[in-house]
This record gives sequence, C-alpha cells and structure tokens, in this order.
Amino acid sequence: MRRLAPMLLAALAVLAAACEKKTQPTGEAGGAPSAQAPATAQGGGAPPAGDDVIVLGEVGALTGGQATFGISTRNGIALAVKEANAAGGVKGKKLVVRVYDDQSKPEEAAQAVTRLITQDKVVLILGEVASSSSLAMAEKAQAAGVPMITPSSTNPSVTEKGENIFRVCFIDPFQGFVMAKFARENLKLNKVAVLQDNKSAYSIGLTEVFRQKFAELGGKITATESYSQGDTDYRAQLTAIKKTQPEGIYVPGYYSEVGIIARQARELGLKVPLMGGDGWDSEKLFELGGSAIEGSYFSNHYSPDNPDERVKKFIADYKADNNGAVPDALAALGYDAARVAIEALKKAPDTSGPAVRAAIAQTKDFPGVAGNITLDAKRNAVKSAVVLKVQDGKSTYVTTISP
Amino acid sequence: MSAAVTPAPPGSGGALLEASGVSIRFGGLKALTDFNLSVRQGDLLGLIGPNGAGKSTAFNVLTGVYQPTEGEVRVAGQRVNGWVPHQINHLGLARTFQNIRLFRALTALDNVKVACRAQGALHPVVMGPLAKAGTAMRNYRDWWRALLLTPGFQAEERELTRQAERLLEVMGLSHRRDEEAKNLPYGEQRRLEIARALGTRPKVLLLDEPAAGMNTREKADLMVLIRRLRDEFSLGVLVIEHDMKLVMGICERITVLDHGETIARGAPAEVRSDRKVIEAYLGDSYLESHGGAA
Amino acid sequence: MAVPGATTLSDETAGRVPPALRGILPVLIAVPVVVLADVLLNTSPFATYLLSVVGVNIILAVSLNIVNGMTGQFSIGHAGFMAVGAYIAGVTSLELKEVALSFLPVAASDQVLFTVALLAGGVAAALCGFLVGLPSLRLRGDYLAIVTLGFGEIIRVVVQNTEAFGRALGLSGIPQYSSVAMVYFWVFLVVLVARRIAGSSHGRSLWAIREDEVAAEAMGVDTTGYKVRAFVISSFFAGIAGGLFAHFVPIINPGSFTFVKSMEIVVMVVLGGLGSSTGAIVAAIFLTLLPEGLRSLFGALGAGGSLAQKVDQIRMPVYGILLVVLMLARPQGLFGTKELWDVLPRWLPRKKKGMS
Amino acid sequence: MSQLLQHLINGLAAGTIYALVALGYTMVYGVLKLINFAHGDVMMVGVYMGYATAFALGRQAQRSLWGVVVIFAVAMVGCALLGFLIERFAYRPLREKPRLTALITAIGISFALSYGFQLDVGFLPGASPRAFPEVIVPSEWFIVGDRDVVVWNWQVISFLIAVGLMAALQFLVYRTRFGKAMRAVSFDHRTAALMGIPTDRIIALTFMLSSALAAGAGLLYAIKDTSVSPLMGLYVGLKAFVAAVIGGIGNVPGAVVGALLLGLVEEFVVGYAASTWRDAVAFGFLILVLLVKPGGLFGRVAAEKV
Repeated sequence: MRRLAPMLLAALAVLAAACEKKTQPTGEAGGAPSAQAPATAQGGGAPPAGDDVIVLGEVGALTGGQATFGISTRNGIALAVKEANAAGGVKGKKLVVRVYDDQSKPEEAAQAVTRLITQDKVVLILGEVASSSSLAMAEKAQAAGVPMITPSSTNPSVTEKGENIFRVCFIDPFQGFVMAKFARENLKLNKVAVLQDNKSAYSIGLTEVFRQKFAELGGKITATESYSQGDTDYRAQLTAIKKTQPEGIYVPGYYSEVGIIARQARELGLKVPLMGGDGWDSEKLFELGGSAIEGSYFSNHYSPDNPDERVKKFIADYKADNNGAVPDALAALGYDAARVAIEALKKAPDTSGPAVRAAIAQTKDFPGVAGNITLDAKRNAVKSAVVLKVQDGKSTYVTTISP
Repeated sequence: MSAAVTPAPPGSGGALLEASGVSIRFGGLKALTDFNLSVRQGDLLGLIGPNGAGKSTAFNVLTGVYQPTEGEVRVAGQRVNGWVPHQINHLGLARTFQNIRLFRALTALDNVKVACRAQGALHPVVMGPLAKAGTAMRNYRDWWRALLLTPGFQAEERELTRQAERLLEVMGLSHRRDEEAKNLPYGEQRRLEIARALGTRPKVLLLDEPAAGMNTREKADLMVLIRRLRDEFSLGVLVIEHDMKLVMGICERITVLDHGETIARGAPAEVRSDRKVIEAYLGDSYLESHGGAA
Repeated sequence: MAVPGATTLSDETAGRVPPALRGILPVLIAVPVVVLADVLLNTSPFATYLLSVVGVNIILAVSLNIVNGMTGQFSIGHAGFMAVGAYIAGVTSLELKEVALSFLPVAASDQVLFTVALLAGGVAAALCGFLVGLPSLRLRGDYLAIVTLGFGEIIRVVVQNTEAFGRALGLSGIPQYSSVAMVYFWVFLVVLVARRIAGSSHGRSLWAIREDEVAAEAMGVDTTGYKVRAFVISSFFAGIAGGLFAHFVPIINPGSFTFVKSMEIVVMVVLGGLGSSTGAIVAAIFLTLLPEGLRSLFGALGAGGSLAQKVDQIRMPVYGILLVVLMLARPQGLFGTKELWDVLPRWLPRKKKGMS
Repeated sequence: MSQLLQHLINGLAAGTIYALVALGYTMVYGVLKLINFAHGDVMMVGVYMGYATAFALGRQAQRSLWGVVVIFAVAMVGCALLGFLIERFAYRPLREKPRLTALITAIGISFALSYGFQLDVGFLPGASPRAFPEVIVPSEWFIVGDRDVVVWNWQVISFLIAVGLMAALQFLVYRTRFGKAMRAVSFDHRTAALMGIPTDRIIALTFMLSSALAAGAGLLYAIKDTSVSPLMGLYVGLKAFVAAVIGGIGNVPGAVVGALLLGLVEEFVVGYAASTWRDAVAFGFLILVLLVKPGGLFGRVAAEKV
C-alpha cells in the first residue's frame, strides 16, 4: 500500500503539468521544424499568442481506427509549416502547429478543439479527416469564431455549420458523380455491384450518389453489400456479389480495407475492375492489394505523376521528411489546407478571427498540389477530380472530370 | 411493510412443513429416496446420518434450492414445488448453513436487518396477474420511499433496527453489533446465522449442523438456547447434527438417513438401539468421517 | 462500518484505515481540484467542456457502481445504455427544436424541453436495462457480463443501421442546451440516490446479494427482482448521462459508445473501489483528467525532435500502463468498499455518527 | 448450392482460427477464472513478430517450408515469453485478490499493447495496416464448376495446422502429467497447491501455451486476410471470446465448437442477409445460446454446493 504514494505523486506531477501549461506553453507539439528553424525549438518559453509565434491548431486521429489518415494529414501540414517558416514565417513571426490526438472519436475531437481555442488561443484550426469529427469541431470553432479549414472531410454538412468553416477538397456527391460517369461513359459498364463501408459516413455518401447517378445514366446496380471498417474478411460479401455477375465493383472505402478486398475478390475469381474514391489513395494500397488491385480505378484530388513542378517538389520534400513515403491524397490535402491557411494569415491585416476568416474566404485560384483551389460561397473548394488507374504498383493518370 | 405471511389454511393438520415421498436424483445418482417428514409448531426434530447420507440435500429440497424429482413439499399447507427459496422463506421457513454463509462484509446488525426487511412482500407466485402488477408497483414505490427518505420509511428503518437489535440480544451478540461478520469468532458467527434466520420471522427453523466446531461447553449452551428459541418464538425446529449426544439430548423425534434412504425414525431411545442405525454409523466410516468433518 | 452509506463511523474504524491512503487522499482530492480550479479561474469553454465530461463520467461510474459494486453483478455494457439515452434524448431534442413553450422565456423553455429529452432518454435506457436485467434470472458472473457486453454491441449496430439516428455519421445539430450546472445537478442526484439506496434496506439487500446470493435468497431476498431493479436504476442514470453528453458534445456517433467506453467506466468503478460511490467519483475525475494532464506534460517535455510530433499518441499506452500499476499498488481499489469520509485523515472534518 | 458450399468453406476457415484464439481464453479462464482481455493483443504482437521474421528472412526464404516453420516458431516462442511476462508481472501479484482487479490490469495491458503498437517510434510499426507477406504462395487446390467453389491451398494448410495444434493441445491436456496438473489447478488451485502441484509454474505454463496458440492463430489469420494491424487483436479477440463463451468457457472442446459455429453464423449472415448486422447477429446468437443453456453449449453451470 505504501507503494501507492510515489505512484500518485508521479500522477500528481503529470496533472500538475496541466496547470503549468498555461503559464508555460510550448510550441513544439506540432510539426515545427527543429533543424531548419531553431528559433522555434528553444522549447517552452513563448506564450501561445505571444510576440514571436503564431499558433495554429490541428486536431487529428493519431491513434485509433483512423490513425493512418490522421498521421498522413499531420505530415502534410508539418511540411507546409516548415516551408513557411524557412521562408521567414508570417508577418515576421514563426508558425507553430499544436497537434492534438482525438483517438478517432468525435467527442475527443470536440474536447481537443476546445482546448486549442481556449487554452492555446490558436488563430486557426486545421482538421479533421473523418466527417463526424470535423462536424464536432466545426460546431465548437463556429461558436468561438475561430476559422477552421478541414483538409479532407468530404461530407457536405461540415461547412454548413457556419461561415467560419472551410474545406479545400470537393464533396462526396461530386466524387460519386465522377465515378458513376466514368464507369458508364469511359468504361462502358452496364452492371455494377457496390460494396460499401457501413461504418463510414463517407463511404455511405459516395455510394448513395453513385447508385443514383449510375442508374440515371442507364446502368444497373446488381447488388449492394457492406462491411465495417476494421473487418479483414470480405469473402462472404464477395461471394454474394459474384453471384450477380457484375462487370465492375464500386468499393468507395479506405485503402486499408480495399487492398484486402481486392485480394479476396481475385481469390474468389472476381476478375472485374474495382472502382473507388480518394479513400484509396495511399501507397499502402499497392502493398496491401498487390497484383490483385492492378487495373482498378479511383477518383482522386491529385495525381502524383502530375508533371507540374510544384507537385514534384512537394513529393520530393515530403519523401525527404518521411523516410521516403510517397504522399497520399490526405497528405496533399493537409499540405494544401495549411498553405491556404498560411496564405490567408499573410493577407489578413491581423490574426483575429474575422480578419483571417475574410482572408480565407477570398481564396481564389490558389495553386495547390491537389488542384487549384477556389472557395465558393458555401466555403467548399470548387475543383475538378482526376481518375487514376492502378498500374505496375502505382497510380497513373487517366482523365480529369470537371463538375 | 411487515405484513403477515399467508396463514396456514386450516385442516392441514397443523403441519408447518411437510415432505411426502420426496425423491431427488442428480443424473443417475439418487441423493434422496422417498423422504417423509412433518414438522409442527413446538416440534424439535433431528435429522442424522453419516456423511453423504443426504441430510443437506434434504434441507436443500425443503428450502427450494433443489427441486424434488418426485413427491411434494408443503410449507404452511402450501405446495411449494417449483418455488424459489425466497418465496418459501416468505411462507415461514428459515435456515442456517453447514458452512456458515453470512454476509461477511456487513455488520452483525446489518446481517440481521437484511433478513428482517426481506419479509412482508407477498410473493407473486401465490397471486393473480393483477396482484402481481400491484406488487411490482409496490416494489418500486418502496424504492421511492427510500430515495425520498419519507417519514414512514425512516420509522420503518428504526423499527428494523430495533427488531434486529433485539435478536442480537437474544443470541447474546449485542456487543458485536457493529462488527463486520467476518471478524466474529466462529461460535458467534454460528449464533449470528441463527439470529439472521430468526429475522425472517420463521415458523420453522432448519439448523444445519449448528454445533459443528464447538467445544462441549458451547454445545451444552447451544442445546439450551435452541430449546429456548423454540419456546420463545413458537417455532418448529429441525436440526441436522453429527453429534449424537447433542441430538439425543434435545430432539424429541429423530429421522436417520443413509445413502439417501430413511433407515429409521422415532424417539431417541428407539433410534439409538436400531440395528440398522448402528450398522450405518459404526459399520461404515462414521468415526473417520466424523473425525475429518468440520 | 463496511457498507458505504451505512451510517456510523466510530473512531476504531478510522483506526483501521490504511495509513498510506490517509496520507495520499489529500493528493487525490487536491490534484483534480487544482486542475479544475486552474481552468475554472478563466471560466472558459474548455473548462466547461472538461467539467461536463468529468460530470458525465461521474454519473456513469456511480450508476455502474450500483450494479457492479453494490450488487456484485458484472456489467460491461454500460456504454450501450449511455448510447440509448444519448440517441433518444438527442432525437427528442431535435424533434422539439422548433417548439417553444409560449408561457416561458426561451431559455427556460429550452431547459424544460431539455429535461423532457433527458428523461425520455433515461426512461428508454431504463427499459433496456430491464431487458438486460431479465437474463440475470438465469445467468451468473461472467456469463451475465458477456450478455451485457452483447447488448451494448447490438445497440451500437442498431444505431449504426438506423437512418433516424444518422447511421455512421452520427447525429449532429442537437441543440447545445447542457450546462455545467445541469450536469452537476444530475451528478448530485445520482450520488444522492446511490447513497440513499446504500443506506436503506434495499441497499442492504443488494449488499447481501453481492456477499452471498444463496444466503440472501434463503433469507427471503428476492435476488432476481433486486438485480433487475438495480439494472433499471443504473441504466436510467446511464441514459441520463448519455442525454447530457449529447447536449454538449456537438455530435454523437456510434463509435463513441463501443465496448472500449464500457471498459473505461468499469475501470473507474474498480479503481475507485467496488461499492464505494465516492471512490467511483474520485476515480472518474482522476481518469478523465489524466489524459489531459498527460497532454500538458508531454507538451511541456517534448521540445523539438521527432518525439515531439508523437507526444500526443503516447498518452494512451501510458494510460494503460498506469492502470496496471495502480491496480498492482491498490488491488482493492482506492477506497475498497469504504467511502471518502471513512478514510479522511483525522484533521479533516468527518461525517458525524448516524444518519438513520 | 455451390454458393452454400463456398460459404460453408469460408465459415469453417474463419471458425478454425477463432477456435485457436478461443482456446487461449478458455485455458486461461480454466486455471485462473480470468477473462484475459489482453489475449487478442498478445495475438497481434505475435503476428508482428512473425511479420518481422518474415522480412528478416527475405522473400525467398520466407516461402520455403523451413521459413514458415521459423516464422511460426519465432512468433510462438516470442508470444509465450510475452505471455509469461504479463502473467508474472500483471496477474500473479493479484492472484488472491478480487477477480475484477486482474481484469482491470488485463484491460490496461490491452490498451498499452494496442495503442503502443500504433506508435511509429523505434521498432513499433505505426497505425497503418501492413500487408502480410505471402508465406504460403496461394494456389487453388480444388475447383468446382466455373470457379463456383474454390478451395485454396492456404485454407487447407491452415485448417491442418489448426487441427494439428488442437490435437496437440488435447493430448497435452488429457494425456500428460502437465495436463493433469493443469486440470487439477483448474478444479481448485488451492487444493492443488496443497497436493504438491506447483501451481505457479502450471499457471505460467498455461499462459505461455495459450499465448503461443494465439500467435499461431494470429499468423494463420494474417495469412488468410493478408494483413496485419495494431487493432486486429481487439476485433479477433472479442469474437474469439464470444466463441469461447458460446461453447462454455473453460471447456476445451466447447471453445472449438463455439468458434466453428460462430464462424459459420457470421459467414451466413453476411452471405445471405445484410452484412451490417453481422455483429448484432453474432451477439444475438450468443445471448440466445446462453438463455437456453446458461453455461454455454458444453459448459456446466457449477451447481453451487450449499
């Protein structure tokens, strides 16, 4: 029993740190580069809204079911901030990103974003990937008057939360539309089955629009099956789909499942092409899917083999920072979101909420790596989508489809 | 809250507890065969037999822990086959356990109060659906009374405490009122179990080896106590006991079990001289088992 | 006196309080107080949010303690009842969003509707609690536990497949009626109810079931009835907690009510000491604030370097290890079955003898 | 008809693997009456061990027979060690304490492992799922009609491995001194200790055995589903636990039957009804079984001696 004392004292120290926090905030929780910008790495001295730094907030899933997406986004944002700081920061100040993990849960995202707003006094918030978490954050950010940019939440309702909420990606209905059009008009498919992720609002949203559009264009949906994120055995669904003899399968899920689905589909003798959305985009897809994923198509925000110099540089820099990992769409969108935010901070007369908000709203033809970004009146990015084909273990550009 | 339990219907011959032709089988094993017993008010009966003879099994059938395979059990004239133990208890049957089963973390007082409180609610089994719903409602209303600490509820609590204190006094445990049951010495735990059983206001008390582990003096005291309880609380008492001396000393009639069968019954003197009984006890491993018991 | 809420406290009892605990207790109290006071000083949305989360967790822990601690049953599906409350209250509020009671000012009308929604959620959860309690007729121990877990998961799947509940995306746009005052009103209520039960004959019956079900039954305690009623009361408050949760967290989502959440509540109850309401409270406060504290600590430590980027991820593994360490240090929970006032050091004011 | 056959095969394939994991739950429950919530996560760690070994061996070696043996051996021995450490430091000190206490440490270990492996610091793998190397090069062994029914070599191989492991376990439990001691401990570990059985060692060995089995099961699972991720333990662990309870927890053949049934039920729900209801049906099935047979299919509700 006596052993408890030191233990609890340690716990006390931990909790006491929570109190110190406000008088001694630090700036390094995020992607602030230590090598390139040693000025920001002196650790723990500067107040959050102090004179020499501007603090941005980021909420992401660093653990839990969606961690892999949150981490990509974080890496993209970190790169953008590092570049901005190397170029002299904003208004003579260094940028610092404070990243909080939400464990892939919306209530944790709400808690984290509230902490960012209240305790860390961030000027702007970046995040989340999952629409549920973004919705939770949007509510809080809107109420507090702090602008928020979500890099990759594609559910339409997110930006409907209020005038402070923006996004730099297109929305679900558009992606569903893109793939339906591509399947019907480019691939000339007549019968398609759908396999959706029932645990993901994103997947359900895409499915809905795809089914509707594909039918409108004269196609036939043979079957709609579903799975849950985190599953690893899809043979039962695929066996049922196979019976309906489709010419293609629309699988608007995330790469972590799609890779495995592809393998199991091939194993069951389903040789038809798979189709999906931006959730596929990751080099992990090729690792997980192997040869089974070859010949599949997916819609995306950008194509890594875009010859554009900006894209090439982004890919090279990202690889250099992340042990050679090829940036996926989420990283690219994170990077773009951060750059849109930085640009707005530069343009805004001061870093107050309304000023920054107004500056973001004016974003027009901003050259992002994932396409040029123009924010419309509903604060959504108007962008075209690209369709990519999986070939030789990488994705190759096929076509661009505009809204 | 302390409404009386169902009175025994007249004409049941005054038997408060009656077992007729009760048999019980576990799988292929016959644990009890054609067991008959009748306890009336004022009776002090003994149930003896070597280890594994089925004595505790008999108790468990009577109190509803096990269901009889054949035959029937009546408590206060009511057939109780298929009833669960607390329903049977509400008809006026209380027991102690061979291997003391007190509520160990509760105080002596609370142990008795649990038993005192549990009385009063008529059980649904003897009621129609309407009355059943009524009881359910009243069960919940009781909770509200507790949550709102109504005056009636407080008075009831005081009454419970008073009753329980009195029972502790009867059993000579007043000085242990606020001790946790598990901290009581062995003999006092046995007495506390009896106090607790009395808390349910039984008509028939079943004592399962009440003297186990006691020394001669304590046993003598216990014999006096059991008689006193019978008279003071107008009980019928059924005692399981290993100690022949104790049983012979206090019981007016004795039933002897061996291998689940009743091999003898009658007054102590008759039983003592019964050939079958002597065989069962001496011929078998009575002495060894008795030595190893408790 | 062993039974919390049971009333007396003699000096000899105080003498049995583990000395180590007596020394530590102020820390246990002080830590959260310091953290809370800290955030309270600049009454901020964050303080409000954190206080609300703490409050909801207290309600969950104290209500689960009625089943797991007092009655000795083992429910690991509490998040399921919370989900029922959250969704029913949430949907009710969404439906009544446009309604205003004309005879009241808007704010008051909102609070009335909020209360109606909360009660609807609580009652729905209580009904589910009744359904789950029924199998306890036949099941004991770990088997009952797995059934509660199963119910929790089934509820989650049902929500996930119901259009009215927003399916996977969840239910958003629920009016944010909740306030710290409302949350703590319910905290107060659940604590009071737990205490009153513990101090009543019902509480004694529950304790008797926990101690020895066979003996309780033989002493005339309707064990099944009591178990079911314990489940009903416990899940009612879990439903209330869910309802409150839905009115300050901007979105409720099936992912928030998984069995991991149930486990977190069980951990609070066990860490606090099974059967000790105040223990559950202290543990709920401590465990809710711990991750935030770790966040601050690692934020302060992680100056630069690759570790700094990952600091926030380290919280959960550390949380897990801390659980192990705490249980090894105090297997009976922080307070055992005792209540806070039973273990207070002598120089702190104590509860005086007698409540009944 | 052929579809039914295919579902049957898939269900059995999933069921055998559940069974191996469920056996671990059941054995530990048998000797300690502890629901070892960290079991699934131990399995996950085992899979990562196998993953690392496969990479160390390289592409050629990992596909050879001895390569597969080495991968299994490393993972199983490594997990046995992990199981030993967990038992020694997180459970044994709590042996005589209330059972719930050890359950909480089990949850703590489970959190620490599953969240810890999501870090990408040092040797830890990070949150993203990884493709598990094809240590058994897939080929079709049995085809009916126009690929109506397909049986893969790895399905047969993993079935055989699973059955082999189960047979070995059966032998161990019922035919060896260790098994006898284990059953004695399971019956009453205090009395067993009085009889001179080294309970601590038996319990430790049981843990190691169950962890090794979990590692084997995890590898088969990873081969089947071609991936490994830090959260896999949570999903598989929960299902295997359900399987163990359906069969009657603590009962070895029960765990196997329960797991096969669960595998089949899940497969048929997904194949013939809405897959979104799979988990609900799995748990509904469990509750149904328990309502009819409160101790599970093969378990006996220990009639308490009164």
